[in-house]
Amino acid sequence: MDKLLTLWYGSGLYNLGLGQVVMIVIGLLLLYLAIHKKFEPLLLVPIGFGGILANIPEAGLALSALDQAIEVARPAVLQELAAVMQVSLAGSDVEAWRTTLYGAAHDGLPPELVRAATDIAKGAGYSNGMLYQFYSVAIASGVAPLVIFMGVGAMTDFGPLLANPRTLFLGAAAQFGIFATLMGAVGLTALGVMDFSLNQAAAIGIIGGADGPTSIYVSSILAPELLGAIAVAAYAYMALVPLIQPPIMRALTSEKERAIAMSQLRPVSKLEKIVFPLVLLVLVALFLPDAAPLLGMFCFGNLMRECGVVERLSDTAQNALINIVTIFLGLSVGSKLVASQFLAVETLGIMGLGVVAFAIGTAAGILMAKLLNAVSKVPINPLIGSAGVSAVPMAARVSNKVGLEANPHNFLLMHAMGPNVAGVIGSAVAAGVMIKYLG
Amino acid sequence: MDKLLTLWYGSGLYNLGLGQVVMIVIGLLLLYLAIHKKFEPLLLVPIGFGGILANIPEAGLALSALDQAIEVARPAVLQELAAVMQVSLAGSDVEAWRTTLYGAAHDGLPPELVRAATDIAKGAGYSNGMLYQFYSVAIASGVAPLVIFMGVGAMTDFGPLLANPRTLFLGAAAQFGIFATLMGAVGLTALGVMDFSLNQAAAIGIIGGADGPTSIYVSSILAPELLGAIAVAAYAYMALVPLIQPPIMRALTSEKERAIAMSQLRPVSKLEKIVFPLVLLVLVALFLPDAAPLLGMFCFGNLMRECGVVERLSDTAQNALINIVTIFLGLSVGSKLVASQFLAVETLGIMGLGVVAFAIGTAAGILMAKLLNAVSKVPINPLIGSAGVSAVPMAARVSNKVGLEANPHNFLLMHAMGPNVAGVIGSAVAAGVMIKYLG
Amino acid sequence: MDKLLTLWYGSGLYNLGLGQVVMIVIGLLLLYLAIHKKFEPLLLVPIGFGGILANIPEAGLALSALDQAIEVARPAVLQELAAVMQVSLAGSDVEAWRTTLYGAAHDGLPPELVRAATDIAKGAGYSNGMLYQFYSVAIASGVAPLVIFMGVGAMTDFGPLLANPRTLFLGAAAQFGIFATLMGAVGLTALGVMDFSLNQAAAIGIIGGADGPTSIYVSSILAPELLGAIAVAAYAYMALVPLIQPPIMRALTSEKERAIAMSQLRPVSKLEKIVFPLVLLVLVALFLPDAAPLLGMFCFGNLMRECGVVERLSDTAQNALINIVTIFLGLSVGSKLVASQFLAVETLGIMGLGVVAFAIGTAAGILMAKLLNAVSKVPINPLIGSAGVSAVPMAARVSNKVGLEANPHNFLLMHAMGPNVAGVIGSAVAAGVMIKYLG
Amino acid sequence: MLDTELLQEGLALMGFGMGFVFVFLTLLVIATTLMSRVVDRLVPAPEPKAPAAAPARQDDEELLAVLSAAVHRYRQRHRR
Amino acid sequence: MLDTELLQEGLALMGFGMGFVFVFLTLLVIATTLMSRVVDRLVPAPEPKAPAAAPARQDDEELLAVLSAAVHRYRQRHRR
Amino acid sequence: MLDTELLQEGLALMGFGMGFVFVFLTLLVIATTLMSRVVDRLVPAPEPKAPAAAPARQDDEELLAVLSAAVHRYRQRHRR
Ligand code: NA
Ligand code: NA
Ligand code: NA
Repeated sequence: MDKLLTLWYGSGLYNLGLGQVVMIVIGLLLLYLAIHKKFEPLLLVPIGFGGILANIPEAGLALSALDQAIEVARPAVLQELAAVMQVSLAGSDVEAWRTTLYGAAHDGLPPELVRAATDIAKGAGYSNGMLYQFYSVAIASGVAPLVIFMGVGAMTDFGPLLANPRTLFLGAAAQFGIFATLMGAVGLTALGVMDFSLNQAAAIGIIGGADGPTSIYVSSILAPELLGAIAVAAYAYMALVPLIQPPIMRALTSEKERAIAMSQLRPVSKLEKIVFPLVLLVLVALFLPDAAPLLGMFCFGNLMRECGVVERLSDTAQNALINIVTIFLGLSVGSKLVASQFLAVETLGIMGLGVVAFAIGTAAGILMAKLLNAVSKVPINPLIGSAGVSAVPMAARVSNKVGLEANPHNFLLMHAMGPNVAGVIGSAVAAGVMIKYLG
Repeated sequence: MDKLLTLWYGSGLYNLGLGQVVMIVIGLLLLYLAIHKKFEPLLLVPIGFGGILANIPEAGLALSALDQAIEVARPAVLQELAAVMQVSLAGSDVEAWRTTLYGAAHDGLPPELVRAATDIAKGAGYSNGMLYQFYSVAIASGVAPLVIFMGVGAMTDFGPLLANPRTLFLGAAAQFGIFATLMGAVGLTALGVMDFSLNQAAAIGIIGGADGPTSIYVSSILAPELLGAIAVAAYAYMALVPLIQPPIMRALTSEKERAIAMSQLRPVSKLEKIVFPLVLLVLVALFLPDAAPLLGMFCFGNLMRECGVVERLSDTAQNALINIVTIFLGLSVGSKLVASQFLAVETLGIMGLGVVAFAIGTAAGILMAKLLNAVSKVPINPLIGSAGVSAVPMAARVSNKVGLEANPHNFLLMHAMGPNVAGVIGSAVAAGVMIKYLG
Repeated sequence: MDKLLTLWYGSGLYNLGLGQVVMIVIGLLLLYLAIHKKFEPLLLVPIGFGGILANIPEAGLALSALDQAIEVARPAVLQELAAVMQVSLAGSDVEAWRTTLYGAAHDGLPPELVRAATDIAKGAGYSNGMLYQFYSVAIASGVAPLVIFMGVGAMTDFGPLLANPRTLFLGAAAQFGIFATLMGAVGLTALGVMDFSLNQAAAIGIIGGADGPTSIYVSSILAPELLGAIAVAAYAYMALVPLIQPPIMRALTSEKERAIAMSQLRPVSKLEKIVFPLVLLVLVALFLPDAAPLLGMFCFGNLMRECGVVERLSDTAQNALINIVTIFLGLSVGSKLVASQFLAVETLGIMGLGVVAFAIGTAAGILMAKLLNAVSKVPINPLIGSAGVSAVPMAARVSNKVGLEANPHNFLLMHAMGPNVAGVIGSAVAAGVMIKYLG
Repeated sequence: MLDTELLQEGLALMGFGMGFVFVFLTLLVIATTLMSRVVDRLVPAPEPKAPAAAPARQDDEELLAVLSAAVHRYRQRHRR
Repeated sequence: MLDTELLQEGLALMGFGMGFVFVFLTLLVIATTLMSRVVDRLVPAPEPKAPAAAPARQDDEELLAVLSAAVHRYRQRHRR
Repeated sequence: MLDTELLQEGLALMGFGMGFVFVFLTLLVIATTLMSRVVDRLVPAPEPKAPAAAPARQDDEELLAVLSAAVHRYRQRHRR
């Protein structure tokens, strides 16, 4: 009978909190969007599933051994923890003890005391949750987003950009979405609506870069507590690019501008493609060392692709390796979808700011294209400006589609790939600036 | 001359113990079974090879830096170790010192002292053995069995089970083998024949689940000291399923029962297959959080397989990733085949209990099928009950083969796949119960 | 304005040292050799790129958190570090403080103080550089070279060697290059030209083994500070084998000897190929346990290849796994190409000794073949002796090519594969002896 | 722990464990059956569409068999 | 940090950040253009060689299409 | 360590090392030869079975060559 009660007290149903129910429903919703609506399924399937796993009551899959002990251990263990953490537990309300210990553990506890407390937690039989381990290895170390960026580099063709380097300006302009969103987050805080620090505002802004791995990398450094919401927003809005962008594109351009035909791209030699990642790398080394991990791995992937002598490495970077890392990255992001962190008004703010970021980035890209068109002799269709937000290759396809509506013989896809990949570089540079000032 | 002697004193031949010879022969035997008899070669080749590596004298491939130092370091280093481990070394017999230190290091030495002693061992030039590192990363963390379970999920088709959900009862019944074996281990201890703790008995019982990764996962938590013997028993008996099961199946069924034809399975829709892993996940979350890592990863793999939008992830989970993890899992299990741990009378007990577990599970599955047949209108061939032990897909093939002997037109394979995959779920649930009570 | 200055003071251009410029140029040169000249591109592309990344000023990609803090942190942080490291900082020259701290951190600081100092560095916002992390996981642990050796084993066909086991003597003789080079390094030190310790001399000698992973493995144990130069020398000279070997081969053989026709190799049975890696493993276990990690993994890979029952594991070891590990191994080696370590006169010494090592190994192999020819009745073409340095399969191709010049109907390729793979075993044995005495 | 205690513990664990496995899998049978019904109502099972696709061209099948073999040999040869 | 301070910090970061992105990408435009010119001078862009390769045999293309489909089906079938 | 000491150490290591490599590989030659003999006695080497398999159909080989090329091009195109 005793044991039956243990089973019941340890069951999910008995311990289920409302927050966990909501988060599990959100996880299922993400899976629905990923599977049925095809919203970036490669990331949102693992993220959604990881989110469900992270909210299974009592399982503690997303918790460290210490947090797990604080959350469920017997009072005697809590007292031991309090002793080594040099915290005093007032009263006899065990739940209050847990709150006190949790606060102490997450508010600047010196590392040697964390180690000692973790020793006690492990000695009492608690261990790091599976998702917590994935998060530590994949994201906290910074490795997984970088390896994915390497794979993205190995899948990127810089040919269209090299044929028309001016499109880099479009990729630069679209990053205005990032900084406008940062100001939005700061403004909401100044108005007292939300409460974001500058670091958090910067991490939120990067959503406007429309680059999953960059967003995850930056927020793992500047605001890990918001990583879940930021990653979900980044990937969800990337999937919504075909809905968000066209109205803005039509509003800012005339029918005649949309019908502008662009001259065919010149052929780009193999050697140019090999040298380009090295040129980019050297510029990064000279002017923005803080972007070196992101852009370095990106350039490395691209060099492997183009150099033609390491095909087996390039293949692996584009397939087995990026797939393996994607699985664990997704589950790790999911581990940040725990109710206590995700179900805050800040998440709504992030979601709202995220869509604004995409919209502003789109608009800035188009306006910059119109400006280039005004000052340059070679005609440029302003629709390719929106591709500067990156979201490769979706945004370029949107440019192409909206262009075909205005002029059924005008194929903009290859032209839009230039700003599209420029946008990847642009947001990595913006990320580097953020990390330099705030990291 | 001095150096020549060093070479000789450090050679394997000089230091070879009888136990190591026996274990190397056992490793070769496992390789023979795996290669020539095709006994689960994917696991037994790495396990057998790892077992040989682990028993190479003086190489210490399966030892931590500290154990390695305790085993071979100079007396001065041993005295340093004793000082930080707060152990006193009596007498002048260096071998006795080693025994004392080994005992202290493995009997609840506080983690900070372990760290300090390890510092000394590393400072004296010893490092963690290769297999020890593999074991730490792959098994002690719990990750490798879980990733393999994800891959197994990605390879599992729940169609036959969904077409006939009653077969889940067969998968439940066959788990009786697990608990009966647990009682067997407990009984042998009560009789004084063996000396198993309850945790060890539970880990041994899981052999009856006929699921390699589940066995390894459970024993890494409940009884790591028995992991080698348990894994070898689990995989060896899985390979022996075609020998162990048929006599039991024939003994418990009549010719007429064995000839029962089953109606064709209804087609199962894609959507059912997508939703099923989520239903299972929610039930696990509500009722048995302790099975969440195992069944969560299993369901995740299956969802990737069925959802149809992440084929590249599913492919990788079924191929590159599971293969990589299998190599390291196998070698890591091999690291537990060191003579001092494996060559104990307990190993014989485990081997004996393992075959009993399979036999009882088989019998329970068949009897449950006969029961279902008695109470249900839809006929069910009792031979598919034996497939409930899992050992996918071997047990289902055995059901089919024995069925064909009785009725050459009756193909039971697809029908037996239902209980077969149900058995995987059943043993993971049993594993969760064990971990809940004893973990 | 303040921020603009920060940006400028933190830019690469402002902080660029001459050494870093030189190293970046060397990195570009390695890429040129790898891509344009096809010098072992699978390794030299990642190594060259990693070398550039490691020398990006201010990025600290190759540094630990502690080194990074010592190099760039504010004076207040330096004082904290000095306190826990129990070092006194004299004067007020901050650069001198950094030198003092760097010296203390790298000269036998007790591990507990390293931990405490690292805690402070991390608390001040510094973290382990990306390449430093890759190096720790891939090379410092010893795992990456071993996994690559496993893959090489899975790609090696011992058929030609088994058909003609005498060729093992050629593989043995060619290792004289290793030991002669060791003596060369010791001699240069005795002459006062260079300053190598015995450990360093041994690590340099292994270059003569013409085996990348063996070189990296040995120098990661015996002389990690020289690893960058040794790995670059090893791979560069392997690529130069077609230039280095032919003159030596022609000088040491007569036209008549080069034209010797060899009898066709007998067919080798599958079983022999399966048993051979086990025979080798047992010999290693009995006589040289220190070579067990290297040769154990090599034999394991080969057994997976030949046993015929684990094709999916063998495939993965030869493709996805070895490719993944190669990427990270290459980048990790690159992390050792930092200016302060690489730009020393010792590197020139290593480069010079490396080419000597190849030349002596080649000569020793050929002379041994001539000796065998003199004492044996079965004719042996001395040109296959040079293949004993390994550099699989390049050296065997060189033997074939030089042989064809002398006798256009004499195909030596398969005959040269015997000494070629024997050379792999030979250098691993030599590596084991080095580690045994000096490790 | 005395031997009888151990036996009792073992018996209790066997009872609870086996019981729980059955309860859980019974719940799964119920949930699965319900789920299948709901799915079937929402998205009626499609007719087996095999007939439409399969007989497209018999030749194709034969070609495919030849190709499969060829590809297989091609792969085996190039793998090592 | 006071709210106005935060706003100022945000504005400053926006200005610097956006400015830096433009400066950096402008440098990249310049460097890329220069690089392309140097490369073009060193290694004159080869004539598009497509015409030589493509029309080799039209049949080949058709065969390839059939093969591609066959290989694709083969792979899908054998994947699981 | 004095220089002469270092030289002596180096010489000793060279002697021991080279000697050990030879002794070990000699043992391996012996063991391999013995192994081959034992294996040959246990399992007599099978006749080369190539003749049975190879000439099955010459056409096949040609088809295979075409297929290989096609598959190769298919793969290259679809890889990126
Ligand atoms: Na972007
Ligand atoms: Na089972
Ligand atoms: Na060699």
